[in-house]
Amino acid sequence: MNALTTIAAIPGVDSGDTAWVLAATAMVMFMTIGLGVFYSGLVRAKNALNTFMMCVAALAVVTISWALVGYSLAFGDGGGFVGNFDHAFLNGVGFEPVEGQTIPHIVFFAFQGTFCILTAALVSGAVVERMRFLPYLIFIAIWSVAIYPVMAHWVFGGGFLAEGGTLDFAGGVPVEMGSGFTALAAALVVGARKDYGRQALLPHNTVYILLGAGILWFGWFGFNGGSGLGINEAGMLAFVNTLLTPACCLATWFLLDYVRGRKITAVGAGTAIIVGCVGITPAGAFISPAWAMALGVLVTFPCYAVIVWRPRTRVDETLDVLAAHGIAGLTGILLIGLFAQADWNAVADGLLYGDAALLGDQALAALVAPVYAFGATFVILTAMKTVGAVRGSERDEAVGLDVTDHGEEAYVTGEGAILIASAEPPSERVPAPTPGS
Amino acid sequence: MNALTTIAAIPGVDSGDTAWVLAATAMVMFMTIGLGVFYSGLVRAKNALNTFMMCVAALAVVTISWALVGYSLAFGDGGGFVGNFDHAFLNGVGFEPVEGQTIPHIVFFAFQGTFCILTAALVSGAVVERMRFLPYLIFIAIWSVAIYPVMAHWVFGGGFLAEGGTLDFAGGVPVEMGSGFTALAAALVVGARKDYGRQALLPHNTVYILLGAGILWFGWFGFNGGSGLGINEAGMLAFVNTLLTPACCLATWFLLDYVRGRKITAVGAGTAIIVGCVGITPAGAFISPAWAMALGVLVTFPCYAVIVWRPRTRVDETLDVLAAHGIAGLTGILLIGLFAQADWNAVADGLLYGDAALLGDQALAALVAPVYAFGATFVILTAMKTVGAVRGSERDEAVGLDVTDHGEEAYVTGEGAILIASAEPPSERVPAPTPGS
Amino acid sequence: MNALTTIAAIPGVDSGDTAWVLAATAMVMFMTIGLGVFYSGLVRAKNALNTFMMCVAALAVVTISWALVGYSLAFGDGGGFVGNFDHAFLNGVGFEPVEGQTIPHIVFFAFQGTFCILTAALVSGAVVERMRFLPYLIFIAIWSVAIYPVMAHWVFGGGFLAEGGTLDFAGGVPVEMGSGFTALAAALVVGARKDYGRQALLPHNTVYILLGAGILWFGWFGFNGGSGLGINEAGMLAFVNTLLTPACCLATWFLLDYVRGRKITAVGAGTAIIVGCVGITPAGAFISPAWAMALGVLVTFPCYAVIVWRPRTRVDETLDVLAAHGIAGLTGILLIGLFAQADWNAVADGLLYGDAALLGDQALAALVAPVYAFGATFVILTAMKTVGAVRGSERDEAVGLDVTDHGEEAYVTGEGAILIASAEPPSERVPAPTPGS
Amino acid sequence: MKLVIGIVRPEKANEVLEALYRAEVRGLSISRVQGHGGELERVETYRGTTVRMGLSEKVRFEIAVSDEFVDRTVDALREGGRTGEVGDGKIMVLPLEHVVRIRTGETDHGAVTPVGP
Amino acid sequence: MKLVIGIVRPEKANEVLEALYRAEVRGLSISRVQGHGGELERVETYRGTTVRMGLSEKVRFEIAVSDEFVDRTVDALREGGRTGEVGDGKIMVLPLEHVVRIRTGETDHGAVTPVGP
Amino acid sequence: MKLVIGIVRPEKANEVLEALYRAEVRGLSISRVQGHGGELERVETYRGTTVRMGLSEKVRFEIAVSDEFVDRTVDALREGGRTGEVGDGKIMVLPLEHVVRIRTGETDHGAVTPVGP
Ligand SMILES: Nc1ncnc2c1ncn2[C@@H]1O[C@H](COP(=O)(O)OP(=O)(O)O)[C@@H](O)[C@H]1O
Ligand SMILES: Nc1ncnc2c1ncn2[C@@H]1O[C@H](COP(=O)(O)OP(=O)(O)O)[C@@H](O)[C@H]1O
Ligand SMILES: Nc1ncnc2c1ncn2[C@@H]1O[C@H](COP(=O)(O)OP(=O)(O)O)[C@@H](O)[C@H]1O
Repeated sequence: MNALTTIAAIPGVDSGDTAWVLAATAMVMFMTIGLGVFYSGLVRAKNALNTFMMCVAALAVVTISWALVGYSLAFGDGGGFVGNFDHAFLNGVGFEPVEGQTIPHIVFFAFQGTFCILTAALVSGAVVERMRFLPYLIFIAIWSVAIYPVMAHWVFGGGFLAEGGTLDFAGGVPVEMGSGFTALAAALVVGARKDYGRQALLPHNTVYILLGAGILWFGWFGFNGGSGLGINEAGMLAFVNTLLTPACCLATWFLLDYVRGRKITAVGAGTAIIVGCVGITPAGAFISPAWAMALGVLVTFPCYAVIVWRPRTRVDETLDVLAAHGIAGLTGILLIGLFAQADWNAVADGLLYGDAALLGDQALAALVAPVYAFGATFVILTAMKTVGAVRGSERDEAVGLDVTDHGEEAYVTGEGAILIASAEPPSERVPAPTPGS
Repeated sequence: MNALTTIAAIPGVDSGDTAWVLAATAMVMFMTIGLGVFYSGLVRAKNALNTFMMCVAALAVVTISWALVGYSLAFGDGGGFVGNFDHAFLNGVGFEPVEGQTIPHIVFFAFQGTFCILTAALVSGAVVERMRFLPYLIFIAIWSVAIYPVMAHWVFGGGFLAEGGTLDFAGGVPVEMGSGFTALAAALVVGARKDYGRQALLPHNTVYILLGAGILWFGWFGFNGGSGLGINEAGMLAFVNTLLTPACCLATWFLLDYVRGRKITAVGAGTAIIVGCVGITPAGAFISPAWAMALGVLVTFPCYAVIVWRPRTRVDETLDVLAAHGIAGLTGILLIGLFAQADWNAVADGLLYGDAALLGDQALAALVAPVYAFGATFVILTAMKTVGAVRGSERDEAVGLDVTDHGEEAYVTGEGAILIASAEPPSERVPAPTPGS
Repeated sequence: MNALTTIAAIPGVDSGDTAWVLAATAMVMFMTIGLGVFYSGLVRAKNALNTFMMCVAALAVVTISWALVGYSLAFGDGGGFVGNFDHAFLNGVGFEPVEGQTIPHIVFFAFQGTFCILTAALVSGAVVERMRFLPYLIFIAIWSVAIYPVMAHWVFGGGFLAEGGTLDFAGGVPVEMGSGFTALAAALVVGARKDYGRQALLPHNTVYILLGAGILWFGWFGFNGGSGLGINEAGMLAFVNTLLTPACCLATWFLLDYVRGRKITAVGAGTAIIVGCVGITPAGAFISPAWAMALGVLVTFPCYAVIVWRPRTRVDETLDVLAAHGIAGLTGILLIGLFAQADWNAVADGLLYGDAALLGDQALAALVAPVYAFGATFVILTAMKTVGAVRGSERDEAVGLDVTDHGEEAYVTGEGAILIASAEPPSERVPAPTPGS
Repeated sequence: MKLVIGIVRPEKANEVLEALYRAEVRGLSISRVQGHGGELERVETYRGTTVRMGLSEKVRFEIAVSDEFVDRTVDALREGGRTGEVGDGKIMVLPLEHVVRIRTGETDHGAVTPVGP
Repeated sequence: MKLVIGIVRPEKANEVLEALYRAEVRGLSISRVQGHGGELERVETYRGTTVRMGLSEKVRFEIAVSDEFVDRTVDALREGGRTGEVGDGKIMVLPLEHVVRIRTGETDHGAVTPVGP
Repeated sequence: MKLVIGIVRPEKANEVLEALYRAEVRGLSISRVQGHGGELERVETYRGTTVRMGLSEKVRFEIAVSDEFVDRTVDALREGGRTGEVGDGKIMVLPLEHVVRIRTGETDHGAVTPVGP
């Protein structure tokens, strides 16, 4: 660092709380990269880059839209439905903490931004291997303004769900149900890949899948653990539960895999890690470690069922975002209504601890979130479709989107590659004719 | 985060100390993923998934066993040999810090849990490419209850070694010697791969090896640096030494490689990173940075020797866990007896600083740890063998465990894959006959 | 941890500040691994290991040279040009914080060391696929003593640039311009690859490129965000800008790619992430988030231009370190002179805020840094060349440096590999003759 | 006997396989190749380097058949591999003197599965 | 001269190579292929998608030999490649009109290593 | 017609391709193979395991041509592939009975691009 800069502490800021939220922010940002690795392992080699790029693109597009208006729409005061434009263009986002927080406002802005980025990237799983890159960019730009901030406002920004008493710690509503049901709508509007259901379309690199899932789990400790915005009971509990729930989900998935086919699959394990992390996302700070382990077991069944059943349908929701995020998030949101324990969360009890009301609040969220995410996405994409093509031609799909949309291949050997522009113009050698054309 | 949650600080908890231990916990958890990448690069492509899955499985199985009894056996008070069941099922593990600590008890539980997970995963290196996945799951379940917690209790839980004055900062006894000598026993009981010693069984992806080793080194800063449980002299010293020792080990390994074959190998470099990190694990907080660098040089020789010699024996300890962890950990434990410096650790001096007693305490640990790890593992696995097969058939080995145990391949092209269950039943096309069978 | 160690806080140390700098240090160390992944994806498969090893080697060699003299030359007091030897051999580097800091001195030493390591590794990009490994080791050893510490002293160690008022927050001078212009000189002295300009030499794994770039971005939050050495306005601002600038750079790069060839490339995206992070490195703590976004847009143009133009020249600066680091760093340094805003940095205003002087100070840095890095490197490498060969033969290049310098291949199938030394001497089988030789 | 070599589009490989199964051609080997023919070449860009890619991915079938099977094998390759667009590939028929089944040592007709009459 | 093509199990490839060395067959090329024959097919599952894998990994040897070497080459392939289980593979012998050694331009017998008498 | 098979060094593949284009040979398929011949073997070490690598990377060209094109094809392979060092590779010429163009069904001469006179 430069001797000239000041290292004075910031009034109202706790250095320990902030230290953790900074690490957490970087970790959540890293999740989007991990997701790229995870997703690109799940597709065929000829689409590996395009798939990864859909995650990288979210880092570009959504960061910008978040800074311009997204953050303000989510966290600006305002009605129960959506925030306002007070913080648009980062207006008034400085070092002074937000009322009731102990971290710089600007850090809070960044931390929340990484959530919106990740969620947008998650959606791409529904449309990989066929949606063109440009329409995708436009879609997530709109989506990150019209959908995520609204749903985030409901639970994080003092919107009607938070007011109503719905508990959602780290984003069961905007992140998980938001991405899952957006994915379903996107898959329906964009349509299935040409060979879907006729040919086997298999993951090209399962090691990437496990590495990517591992990076995601690592980052999720920041995602859930950082959502307490510091070192406090809520954050600590969510952090530890982020270790326990996915472990139990993994073990249960192993069991179901074994029962189903006498084989415990690696792709299944990668999926189970995600499902477990998603399941605990809304509930992390509200339920005891013991219940978190139970939740890990319970959340597995509906997700596993949907994952096995979905490919038998005509819905090519390619990477099963609905199952892994939508259903898992919904289950997590509902189970809070049963397992929440005031002894642990100092906020509310669930049905098992004698308070039935909470379950109602949770059910409301489990109802409105899917409806809004699905409906709004359906409208946006249908509108886009009427304007222009959102997917490539059959030929593009056959060739692979890496070549058609990015002019690259993931794995190049170099044979048959002739330099066009080079240091010494290749004039000295006769340029290869392109016969028959 | 949800407005409803409280962000009050926790009494007795230092936010800065906890912030660092949280990051460290996530980093150690990430090491198990890094190990999966490292190990799967070291095996043949047809076992890449099975090998990675053995690490992922530890995250599932050991987390659960740790929560149920492991933690309590390691850290519950009780005799010098093993803890008790006071904390079984997370009983009494809450937010209030343990006596003398400044981090929430529940965070301490999670941090220590990631150590047990990683150690179990390390063991798999001895039996990859042949041990069936199910027996492996059973083995690490037993091992993570019967062996790791006991050895952890000895040095971390107030057991007889700690009482006796043995110094082991971050796990030379339970983690490094524990995994290394368990690995040796496992290799002997499970037996060699069918082609071991007859054919060359080579790593299939050396880039994975370097990436995995890099992730491990990254995580080791949390592993060693976090073992001070906060921002204190011990932790800071261990953190910095975790940079210095592996660097010196790498340089020495380069030299030995060059002397041996005029070539500095990448697999060797990946190994050197591990060896260096392991060597400093027990000693990190007890020796000066200068001695840490010397330790980096010294630890290289025995490990290098074992790595070169072992494949010439009939012992197929496949990924050399003994050399990289057992021997390196043992060397580190002993060198504390020489290099420990009260000026730096405020605890004890080693032989070079005038106190011979310490070396004796260290030697004791270097004796009992291998004996217990080896012996107990030998008994457990031999028992399992009498009950049922722990390894696959020769044919399974030839085909590769990815297919036989997981029903998947790491790298699939998709040619020749016929959908069995799909959206449109393939009835329209004649199903392929399986001729000759 | 071991019960025997003390967990007392260290006088003058803030636990929160230190917690963040520890995480940041580990993250910056991890960047060197990420760089290895990034670089090895950018080369041909037959050089993938050698390229990765050049980064790993920096972790070995530079850590040692930094501990011995580098740190002291950079941060020891002394003239305006270079430090002194007061801290050589870690002399006087203990737990007590440096005057005006709140983190242990030893942690400051490690944090700064990771910068020097990374910078040395960056340089390798200029000479991959042809420079021999041994001369490379010697070169970075010299370079990390003669060049980096000097330039670091100028801006971080109280050298003449810092005194003169030049602003460089996280290393635009020593890291970015230092590596970039060193790379140019290295490329010129070492010379082009034999087929450069005649054949297409393409990246062998673009997924590695995106993963590596992602790890680099993740680490850069520690690199820039940690350069405040704690939780303070400078660090927080730099942290958040490290999210905003690369995002805007990515978006701009997408645009330029699209305009140029109707295709948005993944290799371009990976490059844009680096360029954006580099651009904000010097400026992070001095300009507002809004200007940081503008900087992200502006820095793209010169770097994009150089990347497109360089391969048309005879200069085989293979991985474009000059464009991605030298030019981007230089641009960032200069733009501080325009955008700096005392309201945000409490230090100085730039031209747009009424102070023209700063721009002059920045221009000075933009002049001396390239000259010194280029000149000194040119001298060192030219000298080395006169002593002995720094690059392999044409045949070595054709075979690939993985085999010639490391005796390994990145991706081995095992066919045709005959064990030489093995458990059962292969005597039982007739050793294969080496015909024709 | 003949050795039939067929070079087809990767995305058609599975259809060719099924066509061959239907034609009761049971033994075959395939491999990935890259081919050049009348297809349009692709332009790809990697940073500053722009290249013309003259080769496209194909799958190569290699099938040893007894004479009576030649026609139906060729037909199966044609049906299964055809899209009508440039780049569909080629079929080659080569004379084959002997075939040996490694497992049993059976030769010629006995070795080509399924055995000709 | 003949072109001998042998398709064997990957795990047998090294034994075949050694058998060929012993038979003093010095020049050869190998490649990875996937084959279908009498082997049992594998079932694999990726999330909800279950597939039948009709192909198994094999290694393909391609060896140009002068006539006197044909038999010992075929024998070497058989010895080295045999396990007795279904899936051992096939050997094919094709007529070969010319062989040229690129380095020297030598043709035919001169080109096939080792040169026949 | 003939089937010309050429095995060359990977680093020479592009030069061979250009030589073939110049010779107006328009249709071909290539694949990666590993070869053993007179080349020196490499020794590689992976931790404690030291191995002799008897195979080196090569690229295999497969070109179906009408008789008039055989010579220029062989020549192109020789020019393009030659370095003069051991390991340059081999060219083989095999008789080819039929060629079919999958897209059109054209056979033989009509199928080999470019069509012979
Ligand atoms: N003469 C040839 N020898 C070997 N392979 C060929 C030959 N001609 C074409 N091929 C293969 O067939 C593929 C398609 O051939 P092409 O001529 O482009 O299509 P079409 O047969 O539809 O005109 C090429 O990519 C190449 O792999
Ligand atoms: N007619 C054929 N043409 C080309 N390759 C064949 C043929 N028949 C078998 N093969 C190859 O040989 C392998 C083993 O053949 P298979 O018939 O299953 O074994 P076996 O010869 O023991 O009955 C197959 O996987 C395939 O690669
Ligand atoms: N008899 C053969 N059959 C098939 N391929 C061969 C044969 N001889 C050589 N090759 C291929 O040619 C390559 C070079 O052959 P080699 O004899 O080493 O070179 P040279 O022809 O210069 O003596 C080998 O690696 C192998 O791939």
